[in-house]
Amino acid sequence: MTDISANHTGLQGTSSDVVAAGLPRRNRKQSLVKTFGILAIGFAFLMLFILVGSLVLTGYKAFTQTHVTLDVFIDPEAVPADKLPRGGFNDVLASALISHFSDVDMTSRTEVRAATKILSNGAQFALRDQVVANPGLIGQTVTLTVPVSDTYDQLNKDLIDRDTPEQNRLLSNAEIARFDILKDAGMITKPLNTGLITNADSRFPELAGLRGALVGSFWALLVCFVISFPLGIGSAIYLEEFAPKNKISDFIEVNINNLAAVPSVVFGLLALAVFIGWFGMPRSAPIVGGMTLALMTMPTIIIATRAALKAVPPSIREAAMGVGASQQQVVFHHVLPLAMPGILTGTIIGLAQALGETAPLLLIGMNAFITSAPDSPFQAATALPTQIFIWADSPERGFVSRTSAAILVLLAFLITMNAIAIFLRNKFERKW
Amino acid sequence: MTSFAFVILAVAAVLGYSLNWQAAAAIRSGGARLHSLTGYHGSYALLMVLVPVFVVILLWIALQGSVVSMLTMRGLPAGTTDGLDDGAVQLILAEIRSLAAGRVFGTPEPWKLKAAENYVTLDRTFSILLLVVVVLLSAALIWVSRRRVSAAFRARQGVERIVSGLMIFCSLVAIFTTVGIIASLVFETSKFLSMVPLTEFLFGTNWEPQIPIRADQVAAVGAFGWVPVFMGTMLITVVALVVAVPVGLMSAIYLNEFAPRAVRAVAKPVLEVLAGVPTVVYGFFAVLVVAPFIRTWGQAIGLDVSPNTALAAGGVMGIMLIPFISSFADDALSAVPRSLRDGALALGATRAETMLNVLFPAAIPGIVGGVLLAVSRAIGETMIVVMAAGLMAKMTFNPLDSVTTVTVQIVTLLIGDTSFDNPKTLAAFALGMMLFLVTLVINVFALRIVRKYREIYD
Amino acid sequence: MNDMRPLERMVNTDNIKISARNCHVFYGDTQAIKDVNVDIEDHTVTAFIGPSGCGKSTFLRCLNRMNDTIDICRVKGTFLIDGADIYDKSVDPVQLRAKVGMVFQKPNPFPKSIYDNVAYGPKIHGMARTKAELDEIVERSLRRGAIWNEVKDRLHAPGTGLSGGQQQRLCIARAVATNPEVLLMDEPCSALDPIATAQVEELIDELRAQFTVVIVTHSMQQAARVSQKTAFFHLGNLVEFGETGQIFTSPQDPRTESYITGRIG
Amino acid sequence: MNDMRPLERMVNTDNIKISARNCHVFYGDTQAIKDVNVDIEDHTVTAFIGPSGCGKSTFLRCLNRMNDTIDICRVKGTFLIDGADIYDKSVDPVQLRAKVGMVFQKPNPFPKSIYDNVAYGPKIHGMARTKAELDEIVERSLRRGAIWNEVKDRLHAPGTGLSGGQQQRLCIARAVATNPEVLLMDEPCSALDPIATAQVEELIDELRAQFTVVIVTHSMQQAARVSQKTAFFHLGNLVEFGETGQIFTSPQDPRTESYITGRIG
Amino acid sequence: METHMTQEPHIARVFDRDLEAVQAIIMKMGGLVEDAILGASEALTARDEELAAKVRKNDAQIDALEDQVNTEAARVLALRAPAAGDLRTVLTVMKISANLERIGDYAKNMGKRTGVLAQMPAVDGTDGSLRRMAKAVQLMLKDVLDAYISRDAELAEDVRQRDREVDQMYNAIFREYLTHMLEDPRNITPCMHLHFIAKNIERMGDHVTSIAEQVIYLVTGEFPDEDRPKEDSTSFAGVDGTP
Amino acid sequence: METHMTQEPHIARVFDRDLEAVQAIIMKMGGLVEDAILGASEALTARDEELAAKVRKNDAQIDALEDQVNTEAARVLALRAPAAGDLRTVLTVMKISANLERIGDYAKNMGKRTGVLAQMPAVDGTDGSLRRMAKAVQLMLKDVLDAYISRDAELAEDVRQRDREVDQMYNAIFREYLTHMLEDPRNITPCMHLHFIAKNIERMGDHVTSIAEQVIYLVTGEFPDEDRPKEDSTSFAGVDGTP
Ligand SMILES: Nc1ncnc2c1ncn2[C@@H]1O[C@H](COP(=O)(O)OP(=O)(O)OP(=O)(O)O)[C@@H](O)[C@H]1O
Ligand SMILES: Nc1ncnc2c1ncn2[C@@H]1O[C@H](COP(=O)(O)OP(=O)(O)OP(=O)(O)O)[C@@H](O)[C@H]1O
Ligand SMILES: [Mg+2]
Ligand SMILES: [Mg+2]
Ligand SMILES: O=P([O-])([O-])[O-]
Repeated sequence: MTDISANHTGLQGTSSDVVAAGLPRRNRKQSLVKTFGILAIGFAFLMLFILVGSLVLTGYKAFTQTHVTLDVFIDPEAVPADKLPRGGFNDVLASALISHFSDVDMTSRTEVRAATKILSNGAQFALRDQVVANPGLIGQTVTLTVPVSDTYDQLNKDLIDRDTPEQNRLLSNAEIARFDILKDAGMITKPLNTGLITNADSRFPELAGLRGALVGSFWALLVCFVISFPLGIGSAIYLEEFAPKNKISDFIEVNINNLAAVPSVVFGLLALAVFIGWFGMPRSAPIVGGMTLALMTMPTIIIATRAALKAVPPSIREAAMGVGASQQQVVFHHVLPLAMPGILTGTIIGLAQALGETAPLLLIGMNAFITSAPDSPFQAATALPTQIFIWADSPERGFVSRTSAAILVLLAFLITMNAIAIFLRNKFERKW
Repeated sequence: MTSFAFVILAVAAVLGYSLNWQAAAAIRSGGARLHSLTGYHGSYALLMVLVPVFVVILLWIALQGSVVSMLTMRGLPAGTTDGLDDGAVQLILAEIRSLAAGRVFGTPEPWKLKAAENYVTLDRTFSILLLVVVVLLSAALIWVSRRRVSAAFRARQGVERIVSGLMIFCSLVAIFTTVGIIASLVFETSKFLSMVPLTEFLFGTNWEPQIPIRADQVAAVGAFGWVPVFMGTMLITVVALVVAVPVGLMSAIYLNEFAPRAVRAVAKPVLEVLAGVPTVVYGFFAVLVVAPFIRTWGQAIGLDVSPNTALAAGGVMGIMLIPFISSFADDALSAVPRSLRDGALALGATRAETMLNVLFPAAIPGIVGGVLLAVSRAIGETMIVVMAAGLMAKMTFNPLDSVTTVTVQIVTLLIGDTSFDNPKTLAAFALGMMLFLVTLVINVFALRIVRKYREIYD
Repeated sequence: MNDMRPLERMVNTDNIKISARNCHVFYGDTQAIKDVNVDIEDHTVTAFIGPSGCGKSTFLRCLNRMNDTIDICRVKGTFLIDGADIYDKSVDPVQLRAKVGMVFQKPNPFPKSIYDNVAYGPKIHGMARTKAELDEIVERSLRRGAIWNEVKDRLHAPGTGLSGGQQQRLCIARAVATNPEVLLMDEPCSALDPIATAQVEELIDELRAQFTVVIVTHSMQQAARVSQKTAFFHLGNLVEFGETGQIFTSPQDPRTESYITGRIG
Repeated sequence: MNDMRPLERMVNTDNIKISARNCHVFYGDTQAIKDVNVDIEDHTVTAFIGPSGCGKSTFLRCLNRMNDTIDICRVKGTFLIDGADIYDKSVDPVQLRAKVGMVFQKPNPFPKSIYDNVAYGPKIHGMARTKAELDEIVERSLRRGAIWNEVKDRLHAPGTGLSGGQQQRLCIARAVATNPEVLLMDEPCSALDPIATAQVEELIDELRAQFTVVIVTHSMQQAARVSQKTAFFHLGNLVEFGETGQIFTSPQDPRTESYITGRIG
Repeated sequence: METHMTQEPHIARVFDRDLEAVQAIIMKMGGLVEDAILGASEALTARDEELAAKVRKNDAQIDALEDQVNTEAARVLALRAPAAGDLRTVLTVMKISANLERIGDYAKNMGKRTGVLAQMPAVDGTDGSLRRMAKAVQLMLKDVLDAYISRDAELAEDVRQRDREVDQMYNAIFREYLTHMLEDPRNITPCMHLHFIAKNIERMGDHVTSIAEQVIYLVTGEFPDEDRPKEDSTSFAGVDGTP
Repeated sequence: METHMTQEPHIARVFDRDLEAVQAIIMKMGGLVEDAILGASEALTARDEELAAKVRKNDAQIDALEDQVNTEAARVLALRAPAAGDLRTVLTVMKISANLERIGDYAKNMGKRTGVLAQMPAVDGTDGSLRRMAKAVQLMLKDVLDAYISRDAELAEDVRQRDREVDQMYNAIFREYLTHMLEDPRNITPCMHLHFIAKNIERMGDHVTSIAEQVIYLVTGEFPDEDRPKEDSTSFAGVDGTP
């Protein structure tokens, strides 16, 4: 013993020195690692910043829409009361507009058409709806506020640079001049673009809105929730709490984990082949979209539910079993209530994913051009993400900002859902 | 009508519950000791009614349409459908249906009108029949369950058996889904392979599904080789991983060990936001910002940059995968017991050493699993590439070139109206099959790693 | 000292509560319990001791069929409680567990109020018709658990908010609430500090006036302190079973001696 | 019995290794340690005992500054090891921890080979120049950990594959490998069964020939068995500190007597 | 040092009951031994063979109780691992019971010799001293048992001091008997027995003193410092009976 | 019943060392006590006052060792909570040391009386019996200590039986001395002392027997069934020295 401790004291001095000698090098290495970490986080932040920034920059303008206010005399000749809802609403509008322009020849059809391009294509329908609702307006002058067409909207939002040479510009000098006349007359306004939410889709950017997509997404999510939530929870409970641990339950488990990682486009193929091809369900319908999304969401819910169930300590189960609760009483009285926050969090996150899912919906045709909101999940519809995809693909310049705006709307929904999930998780988080 | 059936079902279920509950309560107040609580007697009746009747209603609804149609078609005057092919018959049926729904276009033949009338009556009859069946069945079931009530009746076991059955059914849905995926893919793929030889598909280096196919030419030889498509997929995947893996891992390491609490409190949710952004948004981002940026920069330094570079698509996909990898790695690192960290620190390791020598190696299996899952996601990712990658299949390793991917091809081949009989459509399924197989292999492998790893610390 | 007459030990040897005959337990192919025969007396604390993995817990869990929940576990032999075979097909394990209460290693109160913790068992077994009856059961059980005075003013506070020792006594009160005849305890104090342990041990001593208590413990000292009978298990065998004082002063089997004197290496 | 001369107790009272003066420790606003003064001798096992939450672990972790890793923990007072203040600004905690080894409650081997577990400390501190030197350190440490014979044939098997008691001895070998002068142990046996506990206790007794050992334990029996000096903490105060035999036969403070005889209620 | 005895009960009350039970046996033994001393001295004075026989018979009970104390003490040690004051209690109890048993034995021996003495002629004026001595020892025993119950170290110390007086009485008696023997050879045999009886009583005093020391140890944790008072000087007594 | 003694070491070897240490003290005491017996008997035979004084002086050492045994035993009980065989070892050690201490005391007492006897006329033919008796007791002590070391219950039982012989020797001596005293009153004082010495040796034998019983208990866990052999019948000895 004595010689060992002698040896020990001998080493003492040296080992201390050795440790001290190595320290500066080791501390440098530590700073290096830290720096790399900060850079990585910074990069992720930067990307998020650019992503959101670019969306906001391009998208915020879509939240307003340039309108023109016209006093329209509804000429009974052009709009005969007995022919409603048909009638020359376009002509009435044209004359009301052109009355402000001195340089337009009312007789030249091409010139008139060129001049009325200021107005959105939807203006005549807005007028029509008003007159049909109240035929008494015929023969009177109506003050009408209608959107301007996309190009002029862009002009008004300074997206068209007046300094670019005329041949490179979408609008000629004359067209700009006419717009300026209206603007100077105070007829041009730029109110909040409620149409973005309340209108359905349209070929014309100034009229296009998300109503159809929102309603479509709502139906699809509803279907998705109604199917996936009970199935997912039931399945998870069975697998986690009841299934005997054998090859079959193992296989089901692998299968579910794999389903969660199967590319979404494959689910689209499944839906296309099975739901539409074999079962003959309607194309483009939220019911099919919802079912597809349900199949995709279910593994997420199952996995989240199982994790939540697993997180309930076995001691709770033993405790309940020990006082004579049956296995189902154990689960439904104790385990499930304790796991519920986790399950809900997982479900919301699953639904949020479903809300953003695009590819399978493309394959089942939920990217159709549909100008009215569906009344039931069986009617053809689009969904928010497919709407974004459609708009992103549209050549009209106005759709660029609308796409961004639509994305911002979608993100708003997602962030809300995630916030709820995070809130739930934090509120009910349990330390066992 | 059908909603009425559901209402009847609901009423019957509640009725059954209260009848049994009261019967059980009566026995109990008679002084006998019940085997099961009164609530279980009630629930037993409830489930006994609810489950079978609900199934009957669903089946009825599912079958009613086709049965009615079949009967209607049978009722057509003899000879009307003779000599017509399947499609034509379907067309007639569709017309009759729309007549029945009151949508009259033009002037239909009188036999069609009659058939439509017939259709309506049949439909109504069946609906009423459904109600009758629901009422009778419910009543019978209520009666049966009510008779079983007794002190010794093991209502709890009965309820639990039914609930177990329901839960087993739920678990099987996942299997059905996989079976559905495989069945549909295999079925359509086999049709495709009857038109294009397997070897061509697997080893062909030319992918040009767009070439017109003449009626007499079943398949265009050499046009359906998936190799270039696959290579494009791999190229984009590699680019994505090159971005995502280092950034994701380093952020996880930083957040897990070094970040002050405040930073962690902000960074975690931000990364979660990044993870929650739908891919279509990333696709748009790639088109709107990243692709032009790369093009401008590439041209500025004199490179030949195509508009739809693999770099843009891959890079954005990489950004998408950062939070995926970082959260996987963070979880894996957090799963390493705190005691190991304390153990290393107590030996005099610096925090960096603790992380790099102890925690990280301990978490490696979990991290590898995560990275593999990221690979699988990259391969299967659709929207980013649909929007940002090219359509032309090209054999290249140049990330500044434009390539196409499996998913892009699937989507472009299937978008728009399609019928299931031309190889162009079916090729999408064949690609889907390959995609499924490749990701399946990766997933199973990755999941096994992850699972094994979890077992170590559980 | 041949006159090993105990003081303070009212063992009533002719009152067998639990009787196990030729019991074997297997996990898959490995045998955890080998031909164990034991008679456990009523109103007695019986301790199971032995090295880790010797099968104490396994044997204990046979007594309320908690082993049923383990798929690969197979039980052979006869287990009689009051002369009735508990592995008989007509026996509902759920009802058996109401009769044979169990207390676990880690205090595991439900994350509910103290009241609900205790009331749960009586509720699912339909033991109380009215709220007043339930209240009474809860109070009686908490008193038996020697924790009534500490919690009577906060019956609706969560049970998880109690200290470890209080939680364990709450768990005992919960087990007692279903009016069991036997109380099984698997290392009930191993998660407690010495003071809480002493309190629970004291409670166990009080409980034997009303219950048959069987306790598994790693701590020989604890077995010595709380039990009247001790069973020493070794490699799945019951090596020695006898009066605790006898076992700790003059064990009959050299393996027992080695173990309790700290010699098994 | 006034002549309390110990056998087998080679305490060298004039060799103070660690000296704490007027130590206070706070977690946020709550004070966990109140004005503790203690001198810990070299080549001695010193045990800290006391009821749960009395500050034993907190005080122990002050000695190698593991408390630095807890944000809200504040330490006041002087801690001297070999006369040098360990909270001095010039002291790098990394270096301190190489000199003051620590063993934890639950055995925590790294998920690496047995060899790598032991070699890790010497490696990061650059204590071995060659593989041969490292091999030697590893062997010596494993021998000191009294586990060499059990693992010498499987040095490259994972350390996590050992039994609990072996793992704990491996952790001790790992701590010893950096040639510390002090070994801190926080309830090193509470996760072990009695046999493994006895083995580790035996090892601790051997270690004191070369190290200053400080051990926190919940078990008074353990303190009695392994230590030469015992410190009794109560509510953050050091109530009594003295020779273990003395504390367990004739403690000076009534609180100590109450605690060790099981009377604090 | 009174602080050493914490009067709170143990958390495990069954431990208290065990300790009390074993101490109760001691008290019972103490009672029996006191009776034995008194009985023996009375029987001697009265030459009452019957009483002497009873004293002899009762000793078996005392011996049984000592066995019981040992068994129970071993049991408490094995089952409860007592420490500090509790440990001292158990150890003390064992020592005290051993002492009591010895005292009982001496009383029994007195009883035996009484039987013999009854058949011999009385030696005048000897019995009074023996009775006084026995009474003194019995009082010491009573006091030391009181001291034990009340954990009164001072009273125990007092008892310890009183042993001196018993020793002096014995010295006196020793010389007296020697004188008697030298005076009349017929006295030799009875005086031998009386001699042994006196020695027995003296030894009883020593054992009581030893009990007193145990009580002091129990209360203070330490044995009294000075050597125990020993005034039996007869071993050095010369021909004339003086040391 | 040999099985009861497991010879494996404790996992905590320090426990073994503690037990050994305390038993080593016993062995040391045993040696000293043997020496004391031999010394005392030799001093008596040779009327060697110096040797007698040495015996008296050495007793202090034995007493100190007994204290040490008690201290260490208490320590082992407090620190190691021994059970079963270990507990019996500790308890036995305490009892044995008490017995040895008493034997030592008796030897010391012999030494004291030897000093007195040296100054008196010798009583013929008495010393031989005493020496033989002392020798017998010393041999018994030696054997019982061997029995203790080797945990040999049979040898202990043998020792126990041999006490009978010692008692018979004592009875013979008692009668012899009585005769001497009756023969010649000058013998009375020395014979009184010799008498006491004989009684001391007889008591030594009893204490050795008690040690033998402890050894049996240690090994078997039980005390020998039959009552201890008691053949000292002198308490019943009548006028003529016969019982
Ligand atoms: N669920 C199980 N599956 C397989 N083997 C098991 C299972 N439970 C226990 N065993 C095995 O059965 C044997 C006995 O285990 P048991 O838990 O009864 O021991 P124990 O005496 O309670 O040990 P401990 O003191 O460590 O709790 C052990 O060898 C163990 O490995
Ligand atoms: N990280 C922490 N934050 C806040 N308070 C703490 C922390 N760690 C310990 N404490 C408090 O400090 C006090 C002392 O704790 P410590 O862990 O030192 O006690 P202990 O004596 O080791 O108890 P135990 O025996 O239960 O381990 C306790 O009141 C505890 O609540
Ligand atoms: Mg166990
Ligand atoms: Mg602690
Ligand atoms: O046993 P003794 O009283 O004679 O010492």
